Amino acid sequence: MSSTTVRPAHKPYSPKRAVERMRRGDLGAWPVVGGLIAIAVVFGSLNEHFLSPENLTNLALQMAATGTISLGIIMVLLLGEIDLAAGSVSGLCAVIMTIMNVRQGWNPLLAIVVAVAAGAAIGLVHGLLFTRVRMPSFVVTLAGLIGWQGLLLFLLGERGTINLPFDGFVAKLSDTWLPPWLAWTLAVALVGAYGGSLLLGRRLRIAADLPVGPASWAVVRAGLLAVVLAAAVVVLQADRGVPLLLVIFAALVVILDLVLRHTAFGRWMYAVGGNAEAARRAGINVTRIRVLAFVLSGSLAAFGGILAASRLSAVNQSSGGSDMLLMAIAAAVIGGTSLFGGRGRTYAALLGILVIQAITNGMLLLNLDSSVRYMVTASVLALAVAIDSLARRGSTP
Amino acid sequence: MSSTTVRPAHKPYSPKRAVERMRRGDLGAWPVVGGLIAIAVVFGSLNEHFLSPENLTNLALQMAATGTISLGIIMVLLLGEIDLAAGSVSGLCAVIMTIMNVRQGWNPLLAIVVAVAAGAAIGLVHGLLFTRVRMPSFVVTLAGLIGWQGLLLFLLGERGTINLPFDGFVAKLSDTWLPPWLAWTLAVALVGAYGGSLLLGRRLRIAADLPVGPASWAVVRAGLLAVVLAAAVVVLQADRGVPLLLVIFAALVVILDLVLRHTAFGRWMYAVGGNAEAARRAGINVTRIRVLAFVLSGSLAAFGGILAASRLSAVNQSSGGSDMLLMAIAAAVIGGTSLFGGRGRTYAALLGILVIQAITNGMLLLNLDSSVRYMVTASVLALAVAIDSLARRGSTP
Amino acid sequence: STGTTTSTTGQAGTGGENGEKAPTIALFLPESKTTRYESFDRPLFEAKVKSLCPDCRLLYSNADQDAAKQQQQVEAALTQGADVLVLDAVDAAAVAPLVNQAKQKKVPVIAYDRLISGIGYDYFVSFDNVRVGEMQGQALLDALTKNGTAAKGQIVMINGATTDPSSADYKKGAHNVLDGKVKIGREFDTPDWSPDKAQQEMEQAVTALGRDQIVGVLSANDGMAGGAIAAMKRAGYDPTPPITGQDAELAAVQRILTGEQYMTIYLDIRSEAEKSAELAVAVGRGDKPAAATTVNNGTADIPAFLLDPIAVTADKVKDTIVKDGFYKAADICKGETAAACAKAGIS
Amino acid sequence: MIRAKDISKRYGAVQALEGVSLDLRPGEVVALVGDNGAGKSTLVKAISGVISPDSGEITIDDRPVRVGNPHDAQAMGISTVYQDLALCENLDVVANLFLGSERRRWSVLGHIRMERAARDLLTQLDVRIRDIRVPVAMLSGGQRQSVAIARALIGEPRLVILDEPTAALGVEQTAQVLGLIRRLRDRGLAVLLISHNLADVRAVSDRVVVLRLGRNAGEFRTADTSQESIVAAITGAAA
Amino acid sequence: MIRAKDISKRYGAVQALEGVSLDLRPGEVVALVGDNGAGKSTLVKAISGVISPDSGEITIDDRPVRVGNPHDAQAMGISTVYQDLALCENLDVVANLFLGSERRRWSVLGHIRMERAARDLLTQLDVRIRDIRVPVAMLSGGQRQSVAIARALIGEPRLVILDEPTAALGVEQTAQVLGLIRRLRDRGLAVLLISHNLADVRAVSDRVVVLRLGRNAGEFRTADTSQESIVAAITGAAA
Ligand SMILES: Nc1ncnc2c1ncn2[C@@H]1O[C@H](COP(=O)(O)OP(=O)(O)OP(=O)(O)O)[C@@H](O)[C@H]1O
Ligand SMILES: Nc1ncnc2c1ncn2[C@@H]1O[C@H](COP(=O)(O)OP(=O)(O)OP(=O)(O)O)[C@@H](O)[C@H]1O
Ligand SMILES: [Mg+2]
Ligand SMILES: [Mg+2]
Repeated sequence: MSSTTVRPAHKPYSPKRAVERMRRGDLGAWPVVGGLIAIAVVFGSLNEHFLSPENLTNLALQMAATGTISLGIIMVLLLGEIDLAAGSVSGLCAVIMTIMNVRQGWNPLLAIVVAVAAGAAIGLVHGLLFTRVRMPSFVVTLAGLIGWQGLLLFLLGERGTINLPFDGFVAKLSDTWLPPWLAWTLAVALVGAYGGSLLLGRRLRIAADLPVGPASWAVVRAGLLAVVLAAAVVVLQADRGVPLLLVIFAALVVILDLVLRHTAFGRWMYAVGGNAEAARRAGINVTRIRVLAFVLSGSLAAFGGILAASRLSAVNQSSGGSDMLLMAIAAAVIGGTSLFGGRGRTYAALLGILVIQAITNGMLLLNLDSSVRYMVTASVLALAVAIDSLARRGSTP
Repeated sequence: MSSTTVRPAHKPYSPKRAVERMRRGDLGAWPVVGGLIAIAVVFGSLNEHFLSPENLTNLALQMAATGTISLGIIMVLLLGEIDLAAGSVSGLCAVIMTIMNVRQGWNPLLAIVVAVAAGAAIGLVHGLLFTRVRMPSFVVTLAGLIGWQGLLLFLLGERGTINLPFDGFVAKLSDTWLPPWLAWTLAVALVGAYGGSLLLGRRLRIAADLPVGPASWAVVRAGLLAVVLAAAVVVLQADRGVPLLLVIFAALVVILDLVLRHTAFGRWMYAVGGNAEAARRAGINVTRIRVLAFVLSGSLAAFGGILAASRLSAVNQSSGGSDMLLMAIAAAVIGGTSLFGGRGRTYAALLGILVIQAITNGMLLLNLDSSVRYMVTASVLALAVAIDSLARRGSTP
Repeated sequence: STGTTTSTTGQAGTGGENGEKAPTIALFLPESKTTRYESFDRPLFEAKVKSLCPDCRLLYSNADQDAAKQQQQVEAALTQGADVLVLDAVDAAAVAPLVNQAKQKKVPVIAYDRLISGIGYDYFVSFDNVRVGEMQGQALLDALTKNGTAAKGQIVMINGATTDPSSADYKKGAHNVLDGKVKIGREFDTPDWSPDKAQQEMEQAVTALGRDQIVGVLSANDGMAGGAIAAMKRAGYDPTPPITGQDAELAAVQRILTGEQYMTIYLDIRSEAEKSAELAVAVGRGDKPAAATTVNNGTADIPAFLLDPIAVTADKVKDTIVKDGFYKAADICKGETAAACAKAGIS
Repeated sequence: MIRAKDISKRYGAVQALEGVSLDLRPGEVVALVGDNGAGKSTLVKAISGVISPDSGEITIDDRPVRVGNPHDAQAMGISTVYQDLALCENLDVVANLFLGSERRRWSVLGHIRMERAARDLLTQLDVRIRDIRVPVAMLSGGQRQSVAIARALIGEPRLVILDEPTAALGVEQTAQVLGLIRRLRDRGLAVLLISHNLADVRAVSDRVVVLRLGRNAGEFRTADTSQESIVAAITGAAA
Repeated sequence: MIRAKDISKRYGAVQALEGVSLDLRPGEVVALVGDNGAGKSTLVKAISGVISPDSGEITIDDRPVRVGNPHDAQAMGISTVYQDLALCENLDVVANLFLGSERRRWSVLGHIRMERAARDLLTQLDVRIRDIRVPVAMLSGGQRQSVAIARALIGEPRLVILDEPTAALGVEQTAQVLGLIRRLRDRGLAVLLISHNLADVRAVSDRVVVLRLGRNAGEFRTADTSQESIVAAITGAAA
């Protein structure tokens, strides 16, 4: 990453701007989308099941948990910090939720709320150690990675695995499918809201005598969204329907994106990530922003862990372990979030996790030796990001 | 890490400077040394064996492999980049070495050279992907982490573990002990060289009409080194002697430190890490420096892997796996290397790995439950770094 | 778990709806870090299936010790139209929903090696994990008694990863035998079954207990035994005290012959794999073979084929591992093991 | 009236400020001059809460106040243009202008209101930036300087501090800024200007305060003093 | 003679340079002036290899040369002080001065030789830095500027480019730098000076080149031209 390239934290406002950005090589999410299409073509031609509605539905389900954790990690990466504890926290909070729900017999919703609150509290601890004691976030969360894992083992005790009943509320979360009418209503509402906000924004800008792009552009963009959403609904309906899990994850992505772009808090996140000293001099409470980012990360990790437990209908000693953390960070980075702070959007979690899970899913369908699978996964991962990097490369002066 | 604190990449030249640095809160390695002393006192009082010569000898042996990998990681961290593949590379190269030596019957030294060269080649690949294709180093080395692990499994193939003969050259590396006369000669030579260079530097500075500190200061520093070395030799002689492994690791640390501080290459490493664009404008070949750093990291990882194999007298599918990578990075960071580049010294690897291994070593002596062990490890780790951070904290304006 | 036993496992026969077509058999193994799965279970299973049913399609997945990944793999296999699932679960309980999914699709399930709990299904083929631990403990105890050191010192127990459910079984079995008979000086759970970590644990145990205090080591598998042996050799033990293992890794068999390791547990993987392959083909074709026994998994009685683990010490290598062709004598007797081989009568 | 009294600040071995005092009155432009490294920027940072001095106090209308961080300073109406600018290079011009005092309703940003206000302000200052929606990293040196100056005028400051504001500016923009300083004074604000350009200093300031090696080294009414005597105070030739 | 011919450079929507040409001769000081954002710094970066222009060529003594990166430029004897300084803030003053052209023997750094030379150079330029062994991050704005200027004089340049070198400097230091520019010219070097301070420009330059909105907008012999006509060319009032 050459230090001469600084990419804006915000979004095109007009087709003219979009073209300008293309010219200066800032292709936004397009190269990753290109990589995704390449993955789809390759795996689709190697195995006829890859693009089947059933498999795409599975893919949608497989994304949600790690994607949610990745969202939390983006919050911290935006500040130029890191959260290595997200995996352990997700496992620990899933265990807390399960113990409350199964062993103590609490209402599942209450158990979920308590578990997410526990995640937030853990994030608070990380944030305070980072800002007050000024320990590097790497070390704080590394200690968290080890320590919360210990607490998880301690809580699970001898027994190890705890099952969640299949037909319980928590397990049902990942086995609920929207009825067609609801799926279509949602899609239409989304497109309407998006198109409407574009046109309203345009109207207001004209009223304020600010430059605007052509109205047709707003229509094209809303149309694009409509096509994508309609395709997704049609494909998913061909199998079991639109999974609730996907809707939850997508809603989190959209809401957090709106928060980042349209609230003062979001603006300050980018400011602190871009230049913390400048943000401080502008009177922003940098400490609070940093602590909040860690709290968000902890809560989202907890929620992601709960989704994972729901899909597995169980928690065990390896909940939140394995390569979950690395995949969550990788998803954020592949989606275009900078590790140096100040640059990235929540859609990175969506695109990045899609790339990673599509690779994993495709490899599993191909039925290879695990040594070969590792090597191919690495190559495909590298290739997907190389496309992105090469596309950007033309741009640097 | 507040952006207002910038600490120098270089070393005190006089007691006056040392005092100035203390005043501005830049305590260098002292807080980590304080943390170490605290660890020694706590574990020492909980278990009488902790400070026994036997255990300290074990500790010395346990440090070397991960410490060497950590050294390589420091090279990359100095540039503000990361190497996640170091663990996998260490395992892979150890396997290459073992196959060459045991299965193909090559001369062990040749096998080691080939394996280190393989590590360098892998580093070259990472470096080129990072500089030429401009993929983020995080992604390149994440792909490496997965891919080289796959290659390792592939090479080990059916059999899994390969034993290295206990009395073979490679295994002997970690079972060789310096005879007392050699240990003492080495210690005296080191102190002599250090004191001599201090006094010579002082003489030359006076000749060049540059300000110098009092001569007594040079004597004090050389004396301190003499005391530390003598203590180490005495303690280690009380058990099996000074282990060759420790000498190799310490030599790597010292040599790399000299390279970083006294050659143009080292200077440029710091420059690129501090401000890559400024370095480029100064006519430095930034690409070459970056590639070299990855090559160094790969070679050191390979060598660390060989040391690990030597200690275990075997390689297997989990070589270089588990938490080796995380521990190597943590050692670098705990020792004071900045994750943002441009700041750190090779002694960080030595101090950091000492902290980490002392904790692990002490916890195992105390024989706690593994869940408790995780939690205590995390707390001690956090505490050791918190001392450092709090000591620095007073300083920021 | 009262009353739940009624959820029977009787749909086994329905797997062969498409009886004319050669069935698709899916095999799921839990990890690739220990030797056995990739180099024995899988090839042996595949070979047997091929010989019984040349047209059968085989799907194979390895979950790398990740329950969530195994879930994806099972989903992938169902997507590809598998007719039988042979499932070695990463997590005994966590796969229950997958089994449920398979049942809904009327795909029969054979639990392989590890018991699946929380739901009823068709068959279970395995060794008894608790029994493995008991055999390790018993072998160690016998060796100590023979050496006359059982009462004189302490032993060190090196258990597997806490995150691996089977390691709790091994631990339980070993404790069943050892508790009260010998003093356990130190007991460690080893993250990731890592030999490196086992080595460090052993070093610390030696330091903490004293060199001559340790009379035996119970290591849960061969990899960790290797680490413990390296630690003891470096600490000056000659010969090393009796140390147990499991998996019959080639390196461990060689150590057993040269006397560095006392025993290993040889799971006759060949019979396990081949039995499962036969069963899978039969079930895939719509048959419903009768099982010798049943095992209660807390939810239902599962028809089961249970195989006995075999404890292998130096004198038994010839009659078990070599005789079964698990390793060729030539592979074992390379280099410095040659002499030891001759002594044990292996050629 | 804002008064800094006996401010001292030490950086390691360097005593950057040693008992420096400064009075700032509404409706008056004070110029702070001195050699490189004299401590001018350090004094500014102490007044605006960026650093905390080792000793000394700041009073507003004779009541001592705590300026622990920049937020406090802003709350008291102190608005500063720093010599090292302190912009967030990843944000665009509008975002930088309103950073920390965003126009918002129920914490939702008023993008359009802010862009409108930004355009008006920049036009008023005669700043020409071809596209105010690009990140600040892409602006020229003078354009960034202009953005930083404009930043200081957002909100309702009672004291505006400008640390070498015209260093990178073109002829016209410099004239604009000098005009602006006069207008601020006429609106009754206190202005503290740091500059090495004595011509500019003489053109707009009412009073000149000289720092030398971290200490007060003289104070003059601009109207009554020759350039030579100021230079003498700066270089220490007067002593 | 170094000549930049028909240089164009576009940043996204902004055409920073459009067919700009510039001649630089040994023993002559050329001043490059223009409004903020006129493209001065961009032209400088193109000549010193920091950016590669979209079109145009650079010739030295009428032979076209490739200046692909700053290293090439240095090899040709082009030495530049950038407006955005480009110092490594984590390194000390001595390290920054010699960065990229370290004094070394068998690649071992000559710490003492470099420190000696650095002290001499800084004294000669009248730069006062109390401790040249602290990281550059701890220096005042003017001190950093001085270090950057001193950097450009290390080695044996044939062309020295100074992008607003005196912007942050004190009275004396400014005089020193202007004196230095004259001495460089007298030693037969080509000097390119960018400045908004027309008084300085008139004091040292032989020729003035004006840029406006990325294009050449006039060239004057300093001695024959009034300040007003230069200002007119800058603002476009002449057209
Ligand atoms: N990296 C960049 N990316 C995009 N646009 C840039 C970049 N650098 C400069 N520009 C644009 O190019 C134009 C010329 O900039 P340049 O820095 O050359 O101006 P200048 O003449 O040096 O101005 P000043 O006197 O303010 O320093 C400006 O409009 C600026 O916004
Ligand atoms: N963060 C810091 N750490 C250490 N020393 C510092 C720091 N900031 C400033 N100094 C030192 O304090 C002294 C005063 O610096 P200051 O920036 O106040 O000078 P100034 O008067 O603004 O100079 P200029 O006109 O060059 O901007 C200088 O000697 C400088 O080296
Ligand atoms: Mg200043
Ligand atoms: Mg410029």
